[in-house]
Amino acid sequence: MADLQELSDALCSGYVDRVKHITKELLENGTPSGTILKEGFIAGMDIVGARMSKHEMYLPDVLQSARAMKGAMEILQPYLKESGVKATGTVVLGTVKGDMHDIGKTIVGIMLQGAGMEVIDLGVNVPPEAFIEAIRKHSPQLVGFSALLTTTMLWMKKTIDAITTAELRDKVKIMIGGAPTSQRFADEIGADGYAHDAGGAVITARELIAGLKGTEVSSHIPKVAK
Amino acid sequence: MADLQELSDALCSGYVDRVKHITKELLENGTPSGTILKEGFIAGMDIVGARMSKHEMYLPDVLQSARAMKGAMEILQPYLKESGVKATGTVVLGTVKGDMHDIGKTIVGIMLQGAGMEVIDLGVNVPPEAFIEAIRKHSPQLVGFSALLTTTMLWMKKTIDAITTAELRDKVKIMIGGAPTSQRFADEIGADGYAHDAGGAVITARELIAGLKGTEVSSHIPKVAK
Amino acid sequence: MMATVRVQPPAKTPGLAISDSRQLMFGKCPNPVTCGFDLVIGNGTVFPEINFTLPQMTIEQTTWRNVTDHYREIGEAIVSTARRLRIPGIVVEFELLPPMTENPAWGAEVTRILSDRLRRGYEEDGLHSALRVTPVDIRDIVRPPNLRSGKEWDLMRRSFDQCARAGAHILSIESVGGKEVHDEALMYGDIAGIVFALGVLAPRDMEFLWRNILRTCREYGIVAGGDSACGFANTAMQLASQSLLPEVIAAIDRGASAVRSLVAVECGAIGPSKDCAYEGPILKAITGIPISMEGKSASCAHFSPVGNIAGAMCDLWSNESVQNIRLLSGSAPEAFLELLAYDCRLYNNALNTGRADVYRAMLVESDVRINVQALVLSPESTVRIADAIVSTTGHYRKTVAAALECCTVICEALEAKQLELSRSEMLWLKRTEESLQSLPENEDSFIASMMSAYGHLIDPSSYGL
Amino acid sequence: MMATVRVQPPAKTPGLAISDSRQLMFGKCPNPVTCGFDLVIGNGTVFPEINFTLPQMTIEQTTWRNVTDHYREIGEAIVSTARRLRIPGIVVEFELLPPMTENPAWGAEVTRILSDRLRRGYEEDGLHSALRVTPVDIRDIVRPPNLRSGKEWDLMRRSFDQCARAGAHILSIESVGGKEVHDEALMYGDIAGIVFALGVLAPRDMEFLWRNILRTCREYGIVAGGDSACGFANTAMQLASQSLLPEVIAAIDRGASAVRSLVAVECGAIGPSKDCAYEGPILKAITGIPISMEGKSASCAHFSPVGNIAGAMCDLWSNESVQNIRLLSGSAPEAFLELLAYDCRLYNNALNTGRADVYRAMLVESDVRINVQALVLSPESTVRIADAIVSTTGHYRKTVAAALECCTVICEALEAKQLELSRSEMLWLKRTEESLQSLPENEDSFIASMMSAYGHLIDPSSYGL
Ligand code: B12
Ligand code: B12
Repeated sequence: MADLQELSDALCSGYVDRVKHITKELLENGTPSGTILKEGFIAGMDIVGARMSKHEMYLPDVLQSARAMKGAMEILQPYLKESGVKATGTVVLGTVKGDMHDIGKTIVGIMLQGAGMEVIDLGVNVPPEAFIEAIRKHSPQLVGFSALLTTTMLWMKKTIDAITTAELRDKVKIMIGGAPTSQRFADEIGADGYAHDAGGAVITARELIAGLKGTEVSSHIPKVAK
Repeated sequence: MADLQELSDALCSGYVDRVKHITKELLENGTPSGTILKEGFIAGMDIVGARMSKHEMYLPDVLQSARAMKGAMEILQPYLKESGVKATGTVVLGTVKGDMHDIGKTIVGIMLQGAGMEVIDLGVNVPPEAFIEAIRKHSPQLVGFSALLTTTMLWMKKTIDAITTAELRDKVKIMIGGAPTSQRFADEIGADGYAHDAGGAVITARELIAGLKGTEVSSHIPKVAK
Repeated sequence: MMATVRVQPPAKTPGLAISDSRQLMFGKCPNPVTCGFDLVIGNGTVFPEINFTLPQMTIEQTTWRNVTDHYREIGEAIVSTARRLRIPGIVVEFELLPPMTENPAWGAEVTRILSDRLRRGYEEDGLHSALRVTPVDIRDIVRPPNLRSGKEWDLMRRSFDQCARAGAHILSIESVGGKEVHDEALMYGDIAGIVFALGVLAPRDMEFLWRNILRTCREYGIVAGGDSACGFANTAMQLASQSLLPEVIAAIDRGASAVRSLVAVECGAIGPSKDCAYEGPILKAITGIPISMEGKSASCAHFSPVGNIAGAMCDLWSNESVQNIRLLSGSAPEAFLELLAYDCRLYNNALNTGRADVYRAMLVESDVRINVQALVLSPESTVRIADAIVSTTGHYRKTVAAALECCTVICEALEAKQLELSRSEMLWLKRTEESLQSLPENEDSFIASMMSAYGHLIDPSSYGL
Repeated sequence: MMATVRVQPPAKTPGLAISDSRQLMFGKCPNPVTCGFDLVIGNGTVFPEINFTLPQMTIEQTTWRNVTDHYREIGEAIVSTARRLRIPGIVVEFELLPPMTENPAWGAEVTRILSDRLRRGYEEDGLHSALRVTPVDIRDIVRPPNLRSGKEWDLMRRSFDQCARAGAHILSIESVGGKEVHDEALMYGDIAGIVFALGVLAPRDMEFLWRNILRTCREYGIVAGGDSACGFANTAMQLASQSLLPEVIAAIDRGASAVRSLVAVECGAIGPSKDCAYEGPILKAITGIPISMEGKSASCAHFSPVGNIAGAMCDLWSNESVQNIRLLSGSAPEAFLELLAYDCRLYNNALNTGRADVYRAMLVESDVRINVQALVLSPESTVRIADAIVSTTGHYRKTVAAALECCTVICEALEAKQLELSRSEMLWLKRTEESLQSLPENEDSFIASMMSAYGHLIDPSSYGL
């Protein structure tokens, strides 16, 4: 009878069908859906994230694992809902106004999904109002901005100001990224976090969400020297 | 009988003795000391400044002319005092705290003297208090800061703030320069003017002093495209 | 003085304009271009191409005065640096930022500022120069992108038109037709999806887009420079540099992306091609047009594994882009123009003293064994990929042929111990080659299979499908 | 791992270590230096020397945390760039800023951060490296400067000592003895005053200063690298670039300034000399030590007319300095290290394939006819000036001899139509040569006449006068 370790291994190798098969088996034997999620899926994706950060795993393989997880999540979702297990967090993500660079942001979104978060990707050229609307609609713990132009970076600041004016600032944590940005820029504009790449994005997202919920962060991804 | 034109020509060529000789002659023939200063010395130095800005005259030749003017000023000074003609302006100049680059600042000081201004050079590594003390003592129209290090530039800002706290800000115009500075930086820190080189320093100094006295600027130096 | 355009039409031979890799030399090409203020590109002298952008600020009505100040300042700095270093000739590239295409008059105003400053530089200092203007392809603001109609497409045409009227001498663009599929395929390392984007979708959009650009260029008597696969092969290069993709994929993507960039020339573009189009050498080999390249000189814009070899066949040497911020010496554009000027003195000394072959060999050897992306950029690889492209018909088959030739070139280098690849890179090379070999000969059946996987991402009418 | 120092003592021959200008070649010198983490300098490979400084911020107790963050970030960026570009070896220069010498513990703390990061780079990536630390000469904070005693001198010694203890492998300084006269003489274009500063005052201070530095180096078993005439010849170069001084004065000042920089070697310094010491080649010709040079690669710090020729004889290739600010690619130090790394690949390819002579000729020819400061920097001029220096005795006469040789070299180039100078430059050349020729042979009478003109600017006891 397959166990959680085999589930996580199958996930790391991206075997979509095998992952679905083991998930069903575990459910049938009464393994709680929350445990399958945490110690099967998320544990597996943490290993994938760690390998990616140590450049031992390319994006296509990472996405294959993410696809496998997504497929099995469709099976697990109803059980999770039933037992009231919520996703580790909800993230609203988007490339700010005037900027259409998107592949970096998309990769970050996929990795956050892999870490068990629900990701709402607003796409590119996203004005402040659209972020505010999404916050009201999905009440995420985390909002992520991406920008690749020196002339659109400051739209991150304008969007933060708009969120503050809309009295939503203390409801969410804000994380930024994209080539021209930096930790210093994040501090300057009053964002809560910055990450250099997708691997870092998962670590920072976890810390910020945990910070919000005041819970300790448990993750197997070694802190990569930023 | 030599006239003002010959005086200014002799000054441009840096003939120290000839300049002294003509100055004495003009005084003996009753030419007002103020006219000799303005249409002889300053007019001559303006031509020197213009040639320097158009790279037609090197610093040594410029300083030779400045030396000639300084020599003759010793003759003219008592007459000027008597007829109440004040120097076109008084400038306090210095390289800010922590910075010991001085040759650029020294050259600017010499050129301002050549433009008929009284220059008090405080030297290098000048803390805010020293600038304030000099302002109280000499009540200059203009204060000039120089800096060549990115880590001393902000002492220009701190010094301006100290001058404001000492309630002297509206008494003086402030001009800055030095390799890492720029017009943008001047605007950022609330300085009144910036100049890229010594020639520009004379033009800006004149404008600022005139602005303070509300008089039109009369100078023969063509505005060099900054 | 009206910009004079003396154009030798690209060689119409079915084969290659340059079939001997030893002739693929910096500073020289079969079809030199004369444009702007009497600048002759590709006729024995390598000129710098200086490219610059705004620092951290927004572009709005309230900041527009400040924006134009930056470009005036940059224009001044370029002409005074050219005078100080006695630079004989220069191409100045103005890459528009999105708001400047969305408001065509804004882009035109900056074009006028730069063009007028260069005219004065020519009249007062005898500085030969040309202004390249690169509007932004804003058509993919909506997903799936609407490429052949709509507000964005209309603004883009007006941007080209008004910049041409405002004094541009060369028009270029980094077009994004097919990117919506290429991004997805790239992330999954799916070479079939990559070929669908580069060989089927992109060429169709390029043809539509560049016919329009040529109309504008003919109307104003200015030069149609060329396109850049920046949204495709440079994205792959960036992903590889972040170790998100194997380098072999970036190398194969580079070779394959030449076919879509070639379409601009087929429509009448005569070069100089765009600086970030590292597929330039392949275009030069096939059509003989002059090309702009960038390498170590573009370390201000992005890092790359082809710092020296990228210059081995360039007619213009560029810094890709740098913000107008202050360094200790002066502005960053001034500092990088000095760098480009000294690099060009070496190219031109080599050309004038019979040392070009030696210097080109140094540029190639310095990178070629260290990185697979450098390997496909060598003069020898360039001619082989170019030959593979002209030896078949149809953009789809040409793209597959180019990609396969890249695989062959890499495999031969591995066997000859002239290159080393990690185990996972070797695995990806093998997997990719096999997928390419299994692609259908017939384009229609290929399109059918690709539409099922990627059809949901595109608007078929945007590609005439 | 204690820094191993294997030292070949400088050749003690009365003549030149390198008398044939063709031997004055980049990457090779008679007395290579091994230091730091097993880095061998001047023994067949040219390495990059990366130099960096802080962005616009003050250095105070309140900002110190932020300061050290910058240097940690820079250390990380250097090692990761070296890994990405497979740079075999590297010298990292930490130029202290004034507050870091005024508070020796601060300079030492940054030295420790950088040295430890390089140790890890050596242990984990096999990156050979050495850390050059350059405290600030703060003795001229008081005028006239008190060079041999007082608070500043004491802080400087402690700064050298604590940086050595904190992991520096090479010590250097841009000393200012004699600058108080040189600045004045330079502004008046008075070659006699310049000779008094460079030939009488500076050598005396250099001897006092470098004996102390050697004591520290021996105590900690680290390398005494060398001094730089930055406060003299670079000031002249800057004034010439601002057209405030004729270029011939800057060229003559450069040659003459080699004598005071030579004193460091006479006291036991073994190189690599400082990057902004453009008089390095003359030191290399006389003593055979390895030298660090900078040219186009230093366009971030100051512009120069010797962008290529400055590299013709270098053992280390440097970027002088750049702030830790962000460009589009990454930080400016990362961007300039990539530039240096690719330049070094060309030097080393040329050395390994027998093309060194050709490449050096390209570097020299590209600048030598365009600018008089480049002329005096050519290998041929270098050997002639070096020879003039060793052919006479006493720093005063050596300085005059070097300056006169520069005049002769320039005059010959003019006659041979290999150089053009403006009318006013020719006038200054003639006037300067005549003044040099009329200087007294006897040093004491020269000092007497100079003391009347410049004596008020100096503290005689600071020079043992
Ligand atoms: C490929 C590319 C394009 C492609 C688009 C790529 C894409 N699919 O998004 C195309 C061709 C469309 C393009 C267009 C343009 N570009 Co462009 N482009 C690039 C290039 C070369 C690489 C960007 C890329 O794809 N990187 C790969 C991805 C994976 O990396 P990434 O985006 O950095 O994302 C990673 C991290 O940043 C981080 N991250 C990203 N987002 C987020 C968000 C969060 C919350 C977190 C935590 C982390 C995070 O994680 C990601 C994965 O590791 C950059 C160069 C550079 N230095 O970045 C120029 C660059 C950004 N572009 C530039 C320019 C000027 C333009 C154009 C204006 C040019 C023109 N006139 O056509 C247009 C403007 C388009 C627009 N309207 O925005 C300039 C910007 C200059 C400036 N002023 O800032 C750059 C720097 C290149 C240059 N010329 O110097 N570009
Ligand atoms: C020569 C030089 C020195 C000489 C001093 C020269 C002198 N006599 O003042 C010496 C060797 C002493 C020196 C020391 C150092 N220096 Co220094 N130095 C230079 C250099 C190469 C040229 C400066 C110069 O003399 N220019 C010639 C004069 C005429 O030009 P200027 O000063 O710019 O002045 C003109 C204009 O700026 C303007 N202007 C100047 N002041 C003012 C004021 C007003 C009001 C106005 C209107 C106009 C104006 O008009 C002037 C005439 O045209 C610069 C490089 C550069 N890019 O500037 C580095 C430079 C400034 N130094 C630098 C450094 C790091 C140092 C040291 C810390 C190095 C070290 N560790 O020893 C020390 C610090 C000394 C100190 N305590 O301040 C860095 C600064 C880096 C940074 N973080 O900002 C630079 C940029 C060089 C580099 N390494 O990149 N330096």
